[in-house]
Amino acid sequence: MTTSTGHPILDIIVVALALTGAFFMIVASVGVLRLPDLLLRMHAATKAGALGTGLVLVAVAVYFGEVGMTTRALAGVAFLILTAPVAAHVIGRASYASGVKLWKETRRDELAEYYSTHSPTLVPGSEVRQDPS
Amino acid sequence: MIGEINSNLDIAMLVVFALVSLAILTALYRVFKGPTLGDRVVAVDLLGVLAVGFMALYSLVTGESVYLDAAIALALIAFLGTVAFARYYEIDNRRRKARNPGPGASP
Amino acid sequence: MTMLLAVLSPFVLAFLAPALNRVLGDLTPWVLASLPALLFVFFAMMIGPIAEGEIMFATVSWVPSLGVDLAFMVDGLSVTFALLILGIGACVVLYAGGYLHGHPAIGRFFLSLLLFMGAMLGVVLADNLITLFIFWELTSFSSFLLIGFNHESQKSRDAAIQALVITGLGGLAMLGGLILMGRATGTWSISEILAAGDILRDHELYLPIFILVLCGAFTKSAQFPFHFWLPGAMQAPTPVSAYLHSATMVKAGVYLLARLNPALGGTDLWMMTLSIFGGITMLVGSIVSLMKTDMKLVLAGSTIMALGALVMLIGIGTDYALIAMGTFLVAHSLYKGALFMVAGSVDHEAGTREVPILGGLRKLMPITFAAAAIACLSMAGLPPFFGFIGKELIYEAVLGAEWLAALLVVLAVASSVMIFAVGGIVAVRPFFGPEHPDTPKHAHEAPLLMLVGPVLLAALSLVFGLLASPDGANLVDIYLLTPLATAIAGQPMETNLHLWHGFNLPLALTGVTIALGVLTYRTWDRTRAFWQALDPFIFAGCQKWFYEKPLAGLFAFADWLFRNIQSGNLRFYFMAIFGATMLGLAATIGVRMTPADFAFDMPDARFYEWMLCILIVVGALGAAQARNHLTAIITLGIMGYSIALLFVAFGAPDLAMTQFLVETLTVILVALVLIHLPQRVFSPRGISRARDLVLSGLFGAMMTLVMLAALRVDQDLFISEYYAANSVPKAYGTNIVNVILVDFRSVDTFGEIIVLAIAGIGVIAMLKYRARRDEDD
Amino acid sequence: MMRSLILQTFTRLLVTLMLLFSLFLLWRGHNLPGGGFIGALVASAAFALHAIAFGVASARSILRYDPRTLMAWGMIFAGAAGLFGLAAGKPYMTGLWLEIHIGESLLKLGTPLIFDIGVFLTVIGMVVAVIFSLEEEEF
Repeated sequence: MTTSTGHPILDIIVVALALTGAFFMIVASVGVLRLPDLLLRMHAATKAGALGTGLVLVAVAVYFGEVGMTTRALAGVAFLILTAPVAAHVIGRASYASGVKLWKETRRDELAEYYSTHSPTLVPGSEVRQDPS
Repeated sequence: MIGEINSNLDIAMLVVFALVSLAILTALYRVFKGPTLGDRVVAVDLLGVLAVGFMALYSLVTGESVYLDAAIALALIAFLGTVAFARYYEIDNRRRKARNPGPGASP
Repeated sequence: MTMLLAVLSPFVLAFLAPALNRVLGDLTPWVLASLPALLFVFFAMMIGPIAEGEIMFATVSWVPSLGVDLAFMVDGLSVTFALLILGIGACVVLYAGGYLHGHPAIGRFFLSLLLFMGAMLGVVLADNLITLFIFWELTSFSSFLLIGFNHESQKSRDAAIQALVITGLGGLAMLGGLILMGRATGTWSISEILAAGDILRDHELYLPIFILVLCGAFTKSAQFPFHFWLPGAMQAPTPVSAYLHSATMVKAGVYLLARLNPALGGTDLWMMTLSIFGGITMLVGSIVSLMKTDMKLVLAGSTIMALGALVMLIGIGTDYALIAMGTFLVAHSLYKGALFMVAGSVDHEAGTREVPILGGLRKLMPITFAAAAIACLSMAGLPPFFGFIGKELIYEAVLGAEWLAALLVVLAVASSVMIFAVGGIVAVRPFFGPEHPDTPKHAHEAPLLMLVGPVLLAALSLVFGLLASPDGANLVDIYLLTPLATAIAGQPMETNLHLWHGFNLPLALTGVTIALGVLTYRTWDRTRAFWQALDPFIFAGCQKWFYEKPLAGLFAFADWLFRNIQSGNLRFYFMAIFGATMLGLAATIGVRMTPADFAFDMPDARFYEWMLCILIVVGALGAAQARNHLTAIITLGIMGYSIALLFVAFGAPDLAMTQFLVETLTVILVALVLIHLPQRVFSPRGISRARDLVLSGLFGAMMTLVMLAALRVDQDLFISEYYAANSVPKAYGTNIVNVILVDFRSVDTFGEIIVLAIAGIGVIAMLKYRARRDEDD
Repeated sequence: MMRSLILQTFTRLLVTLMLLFSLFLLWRGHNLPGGGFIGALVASAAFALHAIAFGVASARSILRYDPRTLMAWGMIFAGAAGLFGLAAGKPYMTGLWLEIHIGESLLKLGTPLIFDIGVFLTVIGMVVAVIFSLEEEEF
């Protein structure tokens, strides 16, 4: 099956990275499963998911070792880190605007005042009076 | 198919695969249970990311660097689905709010 | 090769005609008429050798693989028809030049007319069944163009369509017959088929061939019960009626029967059917001609009578009958062409063709009158005209018939009496007596162009009569009748035409005919109502039952089918499609396969690959019971992703990438489309849900069976080995999938991207249309 | 159009990245997973993202050509790629290759690449045309 990388230390690093990666993936899934409301789940999925897969990608980079593979693996990690937060932002905004009910114990909701007074939807930078592009 | 198990490296990989599969299944559960659309979209987005990990693992296990290209492509593209849904969600709400200003409950 | 040029030259000239007309103006008729005249001489030169029994052949291979080639054969029958087509064609072109002088679309008229001439020439000269059929259909097509020439009037459009539908369907049936004939004899060449007559006659396919060929011939030659389209075709300008619907096109069916007589003829079925149908058509034609008052319709009726007579004569099949058929064929073409042109001149000059309100044109149109008189005397069958000899021979043939001779004699005499009266109606009534008060225009002599035709053809009726009258072998016998009769009979014939047969029964019959004919003419005005009373049985009735009713029935069925099949409900379409596929598969599996074909051993997949499979199944189930479009799309998305992962598991990264990309783009597209889809959530309940469940369940099971069966098939890996081996050396690429797509099978990919582009344009168009429609309402 | 500042700033960066990645896929298609079709899909996804973030008007402007012209050019390229083979006396669409040695590395240029570019442009044209016409339906 997996051919070893030749020196045992690298094997151990690869396995360690892969295992921690997998562990964080589990964290992400469980987070999505058990957290009470959408926004909490969203941040769990984004952060833990990206970290978990990132670690696996690093493990792959370490495992192959040549330049081509490492750049590609790191590019993968970069893409993940780039896209995950944006996806979270976008879906969070949409859900919040459509009035998803927050967790009953939420202490402070700083966004609430922007939504209730101005408009059903938040116009970007509306707090800074600038006409929408 | 991947061959039989011999070194302990393989056992480790199997454990990793098991964990990732477990993660995928739990995310799947959220997709079905998710009360609001947002939950489902978040779960699918997570699934996308896990799929990238899955493919990376494959390239690790089989030693084929080719799978990594597929993983990168997916990493780049997977989030687009979420953006598209978010857009639909927003426009749908804007329209629903325009139609009946009451506190519209999302599907 | 010259033969091919001869047949194709009318087509070439046809397409040049409009341009020529613009350039030459009034000279066009003369220039265009020069081609048929030239070809007339070309074929006339062949009469000599043909008289000595020689048959000219010319073959140009067209579709060698199917054995179809542009083969031409010129024997007695073909040369006679060719000369008729070209001779009368030249006169008609001149006549049309005068008749349609100044008409804006005369260029288009000449185009269709010459197109027809070429097609008709092709039919009569063809030596290959398929070539014959192609030219045959071309005649129907050009006839459609010509009948519908003044397409503004609804009546001529209906008449054109009626003619096309009848002759077209008949032609289609005939094609079936010709193909069966080709298969029965193993060759497409007519000359070989004529030689293989015996094989055909007792071949088990003889009956279907006979019926199908008959359909073609009877519809084209307006035999009963398909005769009603011919009077309708009189909507066409008169030159067309003179040319197509009297001398040439309607005789194509007669030609076909005469041509195939040596091969198909001789059996009792052949003789019985042709004699009876010919006889009935003859009688019906005569009655129709007495019913009508418009000169052209009267002449159309008499044409139907003539066609019936010709078919009857072929049916009788005795030597006398075939000679009579040959003579009458030529005689009829000559006088009928002339009479139609006369009718055209009268209409052109006096403004109407209604006989009752015409009179005294003798002094106003002397030359036209002279031509009309001669032609009618020949039609009435009076000596010394050629028509007389034709009629005498018909009487002798009918008397000597083997089958129901008595009935045929009565039919023949009755028809001749009525046609004698028609002669009077067309030539005597309009030209003699005082000038009728309500004739619209004060007539004066027709222009020169419109005189050449009638005078020439009428004169020929007289000349042929005189030439044929001396006893013993005269000119007409040697050069015209003997080769013609030999071609029809299929074995050498001796014809001995002469005017005076002595006092015998046919002469007596002629006397009777003349007497009764005069009587019928005299009482025409009063008895016309009686003939018209027969209309529903012999004319309008056929039109209703053989044309209007079946057509209406067809439209009703089409309407019903459309309403039920295209119900506009997408779910119904899917159900129909899946149901049909499933039935097809189930049938093949049930019939062809045994359970053993589906045996399979569990694959040794790892647990995470099983997990992917579970993911797919769960995705599908989720989509099935999704409450709204969105959840359905999301769950389908998951299924797509897991399939892509399976591709990775099986070592196909290319495929996996494509699948991911397509899946994501679909999700994007759907998210965009969902905004416009109605929000109503459609979740079927009760029986429709159960039905859908069952249907999809069965379909799934069927697909699994097909997959399992496919696994058992030992794939011949030749192709994949070829690509694997040649991918690098020949195409310089290691990614075989792309190499195949882009290099080895690039033409396929080229086609696919064109299809993609068309689909793209289609979508844009629809969306733009929808957008504009939203603005409108 | 989603007026989210974060998405817009991010899209500017990502669209360029995706277009580069799609050209990268197109170029190496012959030897490694990639090719005209996949490259085109990535590029179309990029344009779709731009359309979502900035609206269709600006997406059309950065595309500079109307999608239909892209399709037309694509088909012309694909068709023309075959003519080279014909010109060389071989059957239509045979691939011709040119080997250029730059230093020690070998650059192989071939007509199938032109065909692949044809596929690339047509597929982009088609997908983008559909997405833009759907997007146009702003309410």
